[in-house]
Amino acid sequence: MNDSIQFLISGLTIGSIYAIVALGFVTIYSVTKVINLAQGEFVMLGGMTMFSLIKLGIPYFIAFLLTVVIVMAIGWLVEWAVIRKAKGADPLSLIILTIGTAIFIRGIAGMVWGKNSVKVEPFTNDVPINILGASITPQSVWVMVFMLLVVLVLYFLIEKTMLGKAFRACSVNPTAARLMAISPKKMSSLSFALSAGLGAIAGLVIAPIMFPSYDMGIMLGIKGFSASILGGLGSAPGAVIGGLLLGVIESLGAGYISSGIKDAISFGVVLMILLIRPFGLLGEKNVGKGGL
Amino acid sequence: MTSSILEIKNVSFSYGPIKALDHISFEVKKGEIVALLGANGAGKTTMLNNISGLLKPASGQIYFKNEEITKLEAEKIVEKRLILVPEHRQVFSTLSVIDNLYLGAFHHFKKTGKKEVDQDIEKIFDLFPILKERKEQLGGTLSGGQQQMLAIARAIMAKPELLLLDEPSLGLAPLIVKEVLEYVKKLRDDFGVTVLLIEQNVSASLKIADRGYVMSHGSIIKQGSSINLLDDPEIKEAFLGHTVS
Amino acid sequence: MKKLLAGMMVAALAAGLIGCSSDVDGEGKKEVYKIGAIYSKTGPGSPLGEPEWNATELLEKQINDQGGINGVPIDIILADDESTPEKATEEMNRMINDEKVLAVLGSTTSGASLAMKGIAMDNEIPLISAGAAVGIVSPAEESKWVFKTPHSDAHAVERIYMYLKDQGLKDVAILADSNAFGASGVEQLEALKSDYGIKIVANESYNTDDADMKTQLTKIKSSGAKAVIVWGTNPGPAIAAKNMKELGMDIPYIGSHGIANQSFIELAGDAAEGVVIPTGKLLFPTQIPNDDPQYKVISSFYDSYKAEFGGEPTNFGSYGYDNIMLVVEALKSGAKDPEAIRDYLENKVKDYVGATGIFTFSAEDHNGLKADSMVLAEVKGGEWTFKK
Amino acid sequence: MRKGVQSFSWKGIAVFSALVISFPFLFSSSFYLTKATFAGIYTIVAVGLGLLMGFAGQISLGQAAFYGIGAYSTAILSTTFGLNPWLTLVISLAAPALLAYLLGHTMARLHGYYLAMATLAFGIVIHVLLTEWKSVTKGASGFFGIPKIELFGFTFRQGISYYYLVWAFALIVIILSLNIIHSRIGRALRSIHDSEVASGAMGVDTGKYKMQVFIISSMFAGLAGWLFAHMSYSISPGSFGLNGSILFLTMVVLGGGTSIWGAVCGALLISAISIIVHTAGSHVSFITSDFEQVLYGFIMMLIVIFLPQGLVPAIASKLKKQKQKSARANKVPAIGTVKGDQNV
Amino acid sequence: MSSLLQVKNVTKRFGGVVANRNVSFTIEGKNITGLIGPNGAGKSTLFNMVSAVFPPSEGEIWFENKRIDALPSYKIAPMGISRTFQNLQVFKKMTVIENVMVGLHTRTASSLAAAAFRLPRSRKDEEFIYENAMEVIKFIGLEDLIEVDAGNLPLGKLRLLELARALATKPKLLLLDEIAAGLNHQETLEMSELILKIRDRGISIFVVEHDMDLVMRICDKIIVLDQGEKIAEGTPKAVQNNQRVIEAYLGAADEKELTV
Repeated sequence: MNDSIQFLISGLTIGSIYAIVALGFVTIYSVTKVINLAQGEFVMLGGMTMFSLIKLGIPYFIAFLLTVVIVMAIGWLVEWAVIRKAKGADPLSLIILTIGTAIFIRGIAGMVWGKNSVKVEPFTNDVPINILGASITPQSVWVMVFMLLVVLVLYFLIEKTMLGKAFRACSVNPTAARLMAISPKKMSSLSFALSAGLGAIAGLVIAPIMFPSYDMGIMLGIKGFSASILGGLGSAPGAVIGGLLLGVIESLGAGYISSGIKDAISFGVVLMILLIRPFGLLGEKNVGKGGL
Repeated sequence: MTSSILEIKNVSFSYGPIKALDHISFEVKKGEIVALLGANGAGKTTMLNNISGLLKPASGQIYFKNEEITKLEAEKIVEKRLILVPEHRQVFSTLSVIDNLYLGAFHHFKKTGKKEVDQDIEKIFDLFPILKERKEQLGGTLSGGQQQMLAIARAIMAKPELLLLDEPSLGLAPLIVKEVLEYVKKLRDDFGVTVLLIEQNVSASLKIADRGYVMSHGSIIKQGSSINLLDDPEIKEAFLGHTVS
Repeated sequence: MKKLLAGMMVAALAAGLIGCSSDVDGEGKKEVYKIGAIYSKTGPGSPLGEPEWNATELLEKQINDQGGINGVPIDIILADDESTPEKATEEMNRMINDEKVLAVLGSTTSGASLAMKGIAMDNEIPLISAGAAVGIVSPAEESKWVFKTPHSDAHAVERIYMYLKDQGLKDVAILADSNAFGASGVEQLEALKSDYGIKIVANESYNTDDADMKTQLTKIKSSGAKAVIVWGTNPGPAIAAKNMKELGMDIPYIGSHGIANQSFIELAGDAAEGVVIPTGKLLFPTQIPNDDPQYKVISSFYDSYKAEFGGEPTNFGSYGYDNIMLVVEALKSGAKDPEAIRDYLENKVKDYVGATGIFTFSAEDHNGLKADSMVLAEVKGGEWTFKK
Repeated sequence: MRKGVQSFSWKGIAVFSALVISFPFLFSSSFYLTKATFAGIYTIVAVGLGLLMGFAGQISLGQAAFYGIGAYSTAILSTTFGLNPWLTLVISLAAPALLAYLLGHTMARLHGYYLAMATLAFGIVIHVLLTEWKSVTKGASGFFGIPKIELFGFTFRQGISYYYLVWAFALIVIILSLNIIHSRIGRALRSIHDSEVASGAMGVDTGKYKMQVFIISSMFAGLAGWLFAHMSYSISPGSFGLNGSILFLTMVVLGGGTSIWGAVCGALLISAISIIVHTAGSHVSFITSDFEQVLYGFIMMLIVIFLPQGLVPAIASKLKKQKQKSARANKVPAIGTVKGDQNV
Repeated sequence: MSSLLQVKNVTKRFGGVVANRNVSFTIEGKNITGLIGPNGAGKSTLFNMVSAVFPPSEGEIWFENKRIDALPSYKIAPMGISRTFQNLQVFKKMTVIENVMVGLHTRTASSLAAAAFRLPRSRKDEEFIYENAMEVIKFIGLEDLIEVDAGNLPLGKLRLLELARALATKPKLLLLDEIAAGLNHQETLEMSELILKIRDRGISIFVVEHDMDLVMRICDKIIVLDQGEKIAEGTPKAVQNNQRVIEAYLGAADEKELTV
C-alpha cells in the first residue's frame, strides 16, 4: 500500500514536469498551429542556464528570474529566425523544421556546456517529508506547486487578460484577428516566448532533481509532446491530464510491471489511446493540421 | 465640400492565374453609405480585402483620409479606423460575446482604458439588446443574424470612421436582412460612420445607400445614385444573365 | 536530372579526394609502428571514451619523446566512433585497409567493439578493446584476434559479492541502467550469484535520462533487500543515491566501477557518503600502499595525466593506458606484424603489470585479469577512500 | 509501344549504375568503401521513406524500428536457429510488412501531428523491446556472431563484395520504386499529394494506396536491416532508435521526398557531409561530431525554409522551367513524348 | 426508364446551420441541368453531396437505381460520376497528360506488385491509359501542352484540363463546379461550345454556375436554390421570369417593384 502511494507520488512529480512541458506545446500550438519539437530544448536551456548563472555567483533568486528571461528571449528568437520564415508550411515540414531546430540547439549546447551532467541546488532544503509512509522531497512539492502555479497563471492570462483574448482570437480565426488590429505574427512571437518561459520553468524546477545535461531535452520534449497529444492537441486541461497520466502510468508501470519496459508501456498506452480516440482525450476533431 | 474619405485608384489584383480586379477606381465620401453591387464572383469581396490590407493590390493605390494605405498591413489599417466586417461574419466562435466585443477594442484598449471600453460596450448593448442577453454565450452558438450583429458591434467597438461591410445579408432571412441594414443606416445617422457595403441584395441595399457601383468580372460597369440604379434595367441583366427573348 | 545527380556524386567524391590526398605520405620514409585507436570521444559513451582518448594521446607523446620503441617511433592514429557501431565499422576498415596498422585499440562501448571484432577477425588484425561486454572476448574460438583490458564486469561482480559475503548480506537488489553498460553488469550479477550464495530479490532498471528512480527504489525497499547494487555511469547512480536518501533507505549502496570518479560525489553530494564500489586502483593513486606492484605504474600515469589534462584519468584512462602499453610490449619484443603481436599477447603476456591490473593472457582468457585487480573504495568525507 | 509513357528513362539508371560500379575503382580506400556501403543501406531505407512521405504524404518518426526489425529478425534466425540468411531474408521482409499492416489500420485514422506521435511511439516501443527482451535480442550490448551471406560458395565480407551486394539491392529498390511511381498507382499516389479531394473524385482509393506504400516502405527498411545485420558481426539496439529515424528523415527532407532520386541523393549527401566533416575535422579542431550534429540541424532548418520540397525536386523544376521556356521560345511543342523523369 | 440521378428530400446540417433543406430534383440522361442561386444559397453543399464529398444529413441520392449517398467519393467515380472543381484541384506538380492519366485510374486495375515489376498486365494498362488520355486531350484541344506541368498553365487551360481529366473517367454524369469562374467572355463562349459538344457525346451534365450568360445559353433545365431550399425549377426562360428567383437575386422590393 505504501508502495503504491510512493509510486503515485513519483508519478505525479514527474507527471507535473511533463504537464508543464506539454503546456508549452499547447501554448504555441493553440496560437500558431505549430508543434514545436524543440520545446524540450527550452527545458534543457532552463536547467543549464541556471547552472551557469549560479556558477557565476549570481544569487539564486535573481538567477532564477534571469534564466526565465534569457530562455524567453531565445524562444522569441527561434520564432523570429526560424518558424516565421517557414510560414504556411504543412505539419510534416514543421515537424522537420522544429526537429532541426532542436538538434541545432542541442548541438550548440553540447559545445557550450560540454557533455557532463551538472548539479543545481534545490530551492529549499532537501529533507524529505513523510506522507502516509511515502516520502516526498520538498523539491517534488515545488514541482507540483509550480505546475499548479503555471496552470493558474496561464488560466488567468488566457481567460482574463486582453492578451489572452488576443491569443485565443488568433487561434480561432487569424484573419478576423488581424481585422481587430491583432497581429498573428506578434502573437506567434509572444507564444513562443511564453512557452520558452514555461520550458525554462520546467527546467528550473527539475534541475535539482535530475542533474541537467545538454541532452536532457530529447526525452522531456518527447514526453511533453506525448502528453499534449494524449490530452488532445490545443487543450490546456488535456495537457495537464495527459502529463500527469503519462507520469503515473510510467511510475505504476515501472512499479508493478517492469522498470525496464516502462517506456514501452507508457508509449504503448499512448498508441492505444490514439487507436481509440484519434484526437486525444480532450482533443477536438478538427485539429491536427498545421500552418501558421 | 465633402471630401472623399476613401479613394481607389486603378487597383488590380489576381489570384494566381485568375484576374479578380481589373483597374478599379472609385471613391467614398465622408458620411456616405455606398453600395458595391455585383453577382457572385464579380470581385467585390476581393476589393474589400484589398482595401482592408488582407490582400495587397498588384498595382494601383488606395488612399484613406488622403493618406496612402496601399502597402500597410491589415493590423495597421485598423488602427487608422478603417474597419472591415468580413464575409461570413467571422466572429470568434469559441469566445463569448463580450470577449468578442472586447477584442473589437483591442487596438485602443490601453489608450482608452477598461472603464471607457466598458461604457462603449453598454452603448452597444443599447443598440443591440439581444447581444446583452447573450453576452456570456459563445459567439459560435449565436444565430446567423445575431452573429452578423455581433460582427458589426465588434467593428463599432474599434471606433471606425469608415466601415466596410461584406455581404451583411448573406444567408439571412429577408426580415433579418432588413433589420441588419436598418442598423447600418443607424450607424451612419447616429454615429457618423461612413459605410462601404457590398451586397448582392440589390434593392435592400440600395434602399439605404446613397450611391452605388456595380461590378462585373473585376470591373466597375455602372455607377450612380441609388434611385437611378434601382431603375436601371441593365442591373437585372447583370444579375440574371442575358434575357432570353 | 541525371547530370545533377552525377554532379553531386562527383562533388562528394571530390571532397573525399581532398581528404585522401592529405594522407598520402612519401615513399621510403623511415620506419614507424602504426597503431590504430578508435574511442568514443563524443556521443553517449564520451564520459568513458574521453579519458581513453586522452591517455592514448599522452602515451604516444611520451613514448616518442623517449625515442620510440627500440628507436622506432610509434604513430597512433586516433579516431572517434561517436559511440556508434556504424562509425566504428568505417574507422576500423580505414585503420586496417587504408592505414595498414599493426593493431587496433578500442572501442569504448561494447556495441562498437563487437562490430569491430568481426572486422578484426576477418582481416586477422589484433584488436584490444576497452569495452565491457564479455561477448567481446568470448567464446574463445571466435575471439582469436580480440583482447580486452578493462576489468571485466565479472571481476567487479566477484569483488562485490565477496564483500557482501563478508558483510553477511545475502539478499540484494539490482538497479541498473538499461544501456549496454548496465546490461552487461546485470548479466554477470545474475551469472555469479549462486557461486557466492547471493539471492537477487529485485532486479530493476532505469533509462539513462530518467529524472527519478523512486519507483524502482520503492520496489527494492519492499523487496526486503539488504543491499542495493547500482550499475551505471553518471548521472543515474547519483540520482539513485539521492533518491535512496530521500526515501530513507539506509541499506548499503554498492556501485559499479562506472562511477569511480569525482563527479559522482559532486553530483550526489551527501548522499554519496558510504557508497562502496569496486574499482581499479587508479581512482586513488596516493592511497594505495607503496608496496603494491602497480604503485609505480599508476602514480606516474596519474600524475602525468593530471598534469596534461587537468582532470582525472578514471578507470577508463587506465584501459586506454594498458591497451597501448600491451601493444608496445609486443613491439618491444620484436613482434612487427599483426600475427606476431597477437601471438605475443596470447602467449607472452604473463603477470604483466598494467595500470588496470596484472595481466596474464592465455588462449582461453583474452581478458587476463583476476578479481584482485580490483579493490574496494568507499566515499568518506566527500572523497573516495581505499577500503580493501 | 510508347516507351516514354510506360517507364522512366533508363538513362538515369544507367548513368547512376555506372557511377556505382566505378566507385570502388576510383576510390580504393576502404574507408570510403565502407561509407559507400552504409550509404547504400541508407539509400534503401530513404527510398522507402521517400515513397511514404513524398508520395503518400505520411510522416514516419519511427522508420528505424522497421530497419531494426529486419536486422534482428535475420540476426536471431540465422544465429540462434542457424537458418540460411537467404531464407531469413523472407522474414526480414515479411516481419516489418506484417507489423506495418497491423499498424497501418491505426495510422490510417490519424493525421498530421497525431500520426507523427504514433510513429514516434511505435519507434520507441520497438527500441525498448530490442533492448529489454534480453533472452532473444541479447539486450543492450548487442547481438553478435551473425553469420555472413554466402552465394554459390562465395562469402560476402565487408569490402568490395559487400559494397556490390548492397548496391545491387539498392538499385533494384530504386528501379522498383521508379516503376511504381510511373504506373497508374504512382500517378494516383502523386495525385493524392497534390489534391486528395480531386484524386478521390477520380476514383483513387486513398486509404488503400497509403497502406500499400506504408507496407512497401517498411519492407525496404527491413531489407536494409537484413543487409546491415549480415554486414556486421554484431548489431545493437542503438542503431535502431530515434536518432536513426531522424537521420533517415533528414535524408529524405534534404534530397526531397517527392522524387525517388531525391531520397537517393539525400542518403548520399548525408554520407558525403559526414565525410567532409570527418576530413575537415582532422585539420580544424572545433569541427567534431558535435559540429556535425549542429550542421544536420542547420541543414534541416535551411531546407524546410528555403527549399521545402527538397534539393532534387527544386533543381529539377528549375531545369524544367528553363527547358520549357526555351521550348516555347523555339515554338516546338514536344508532342508524343512524355519523359518519365520530369517528375521523379 | 427512371432518371439518371435522383435527389430525394436531401437535408444537410453543419452543426446548427442548415445548408440545404429538403431538396429534391432529378437529372435526366443526355441533358444539361444547371444549379444556380445567390451566394450562400447552398449550391456548393448540394453539389458536394451529389459528388460524395460528404453525405447528406437526411434524404437519399440515387444514381442509375443505385443508392450512392453513403459511398465514399472514390467509389462513385467508377460508377460513372465525375466532376471538376471551382477552386481548381488540378495536380499541379504533374504534367497535363499525367493529370488526364489519373482520370483513367478507375478504368484499369493492375496491382502495385504488377507495377513494381512491370508485369505484362501493367504494361498493357499503361498503354491503354496513354492512348485514352491522348484521345481525350485531343478532344479538349490541349495536345500542345501535354508535357507542361499543370502548375504552369494559365487559368483557361486549367479549366480545360479539369474538364479533360473528368472526361477521362468516361462519366455518364459530369458535374461542373463553376467551370467558367475567372474566364473572360471569349473563353466562356468557347467553354459553352465545348460543354454542348460533350453533351452531344451522350453525357449528362450538371453545372453549378454563377455566370448567367453561360447557364442560360446551355442549360436544358435550371434548378434555383435560395436559403438552402429549392425555389424554382424549369427552363431558363421560365426561371428567369420567376418572381421568386428575381427576388432571391435582387432582393425583395416591397415599396418599389423592379420593372424589367
